[in-house]
Amino acid sequence: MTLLGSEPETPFVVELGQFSGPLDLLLSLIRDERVDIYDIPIARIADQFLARIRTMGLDQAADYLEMAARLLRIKAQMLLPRHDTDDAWEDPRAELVRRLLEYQQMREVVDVLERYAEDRRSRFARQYFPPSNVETPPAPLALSLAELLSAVDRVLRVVRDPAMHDVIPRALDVDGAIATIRGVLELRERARWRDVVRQGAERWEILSSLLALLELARRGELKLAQPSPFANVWIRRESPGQAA
Amino acid sequence: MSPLAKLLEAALFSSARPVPVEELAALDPEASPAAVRAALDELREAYDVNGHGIELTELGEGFQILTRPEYTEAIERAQLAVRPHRLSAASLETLAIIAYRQPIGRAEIEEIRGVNVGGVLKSLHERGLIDVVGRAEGLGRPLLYGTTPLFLEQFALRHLEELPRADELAVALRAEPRAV
Amino acid sequence: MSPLAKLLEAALFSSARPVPVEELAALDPEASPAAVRAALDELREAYDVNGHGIELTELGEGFQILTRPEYTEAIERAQLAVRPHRLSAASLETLAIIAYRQPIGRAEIEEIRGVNVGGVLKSLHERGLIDVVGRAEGLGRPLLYGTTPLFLEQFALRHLEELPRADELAVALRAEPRAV
Repeated sequence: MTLLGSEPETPFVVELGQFSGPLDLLLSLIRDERVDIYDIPIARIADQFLARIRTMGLDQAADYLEMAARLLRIKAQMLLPRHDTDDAWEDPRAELVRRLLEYQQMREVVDVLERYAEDRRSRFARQYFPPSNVETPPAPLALSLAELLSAVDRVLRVVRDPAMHDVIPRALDVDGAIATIRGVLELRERARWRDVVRQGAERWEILSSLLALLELARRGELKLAQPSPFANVWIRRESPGQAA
Repeated sequence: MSPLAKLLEAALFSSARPVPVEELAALDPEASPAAVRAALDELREAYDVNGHGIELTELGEGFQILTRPEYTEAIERAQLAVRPHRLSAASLETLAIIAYRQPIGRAEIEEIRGVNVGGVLKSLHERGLIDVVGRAEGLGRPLLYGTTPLFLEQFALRHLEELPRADELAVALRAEPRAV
Repeated sequence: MSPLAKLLEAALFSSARPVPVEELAALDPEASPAAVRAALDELREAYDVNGHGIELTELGEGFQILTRPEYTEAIERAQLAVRPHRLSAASLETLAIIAYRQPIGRAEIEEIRGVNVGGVLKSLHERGLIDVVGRAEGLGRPLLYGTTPLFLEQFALRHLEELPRADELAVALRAEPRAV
């Protein structure tokens, strides 16, 4: 797989930019088809969704594929026979409708934000600040005992008494650990073991994180380094360019 | 203009960011907050009545002097200043969710937007529009995000309450954020 | 003020550097350099006659609007006075550990906090809140830190024993952090 778009892939990028996600594409289909959002003809919309992501090359984007799978699942559920007397029947589309409405509302907020941002963008603040000749005393320090004590509390929450520690056997959660590590590496290029495993982590959490690190290293998402035996392990994000 | 209005004008001129009223009041130990407010009104009026290219605006938890919008294009054409880039749709959507639901974790934002938001969060964080405001309880203790004062400033808002309330929007949203 | 004077005001206000007359003339294709000079005079007079805290100045490289010198000092002092320096959460936590566990070396603090504290130690030292109080035995003889008299002064304490919950906290902090 090439990461840098060769020529045939260029239109894909352009088309993808039209929609900010699968819900956006779905809403645009619902609008185009003029169907009721509370009573979506799911078979028709699912087929169109699939057709659109195929023609637009969106089938490379995992988020769109996930939505396609969801639509097909709902379509299948709608085909299951049901009795009119079945009060417990829950519309398989309910969750999708809820998400679409929520997404629509957020888009409404986006419109408002855009207006505000445009207003601010059209005014300039002062830019020129000549160097100052005035000798100013250093800023006074604001320090209260309350602040110090709450800092102490924060430290203590991390350094718990080992005697309070109960080991409960738990299954490993490698996926959870992978999510955590990815989260940390999104904000920082380099992290340490301590950044991805909370202080006082339980054994299963430590093992989960270790397995997650090895797995992510195998996938080329990060690099692990230990400069010397027993030294801190450094976790470094691999940029996509290097990974390719 | 009154001496206090002149002092406030000079102070607002020397700040790149909006200045809160308390900071303006600190300029003159004898001036009450009410006197500062009156002097700010005087300054606003001086700009409005005498016809100036700049105006006094209240935003981002303080006061700031900004140029009037009608001159923006000419200034940009003469290359004396440039407007900042517009935010992408992905950034705006993510900001909208964070503004309304803060503190909020990444998983919940992705739930609403239906896409991975890792890269967007990173760039909003780098731009100083959002910050990590805490960590959720529970597995992995996910980071929680909130908007910053700079967000208010760049959207010309005085405070978050200036955004339409959830029940004022055309489409109703579920009331309570889901437990993380 | 004339439209051109307003435009010049907005342009000078938003430019990051002093602007020469030729560049100002580029703002309005219809305006001659003479017209620009006349509008600059108009702007200067508006600031001088109406009594403003700012003035139009010709610097070496061009024109700029500057705050009048008599306000500079008040502004700079006020900005510092109302913005007392607050310690960051990281600094406070490090300071707390040192206060309750001194003398303590950097490695030990990092062991407890789980992060690098080099920069924090440096800034606490520059602020005079901590000092080097000795060296540990053993490999590399690492520096040991303790709090200073200024630290006590900040909290109006006579000696360290007056710190609240000293015994409780000293014991808890002395417990070895869990090996990971």
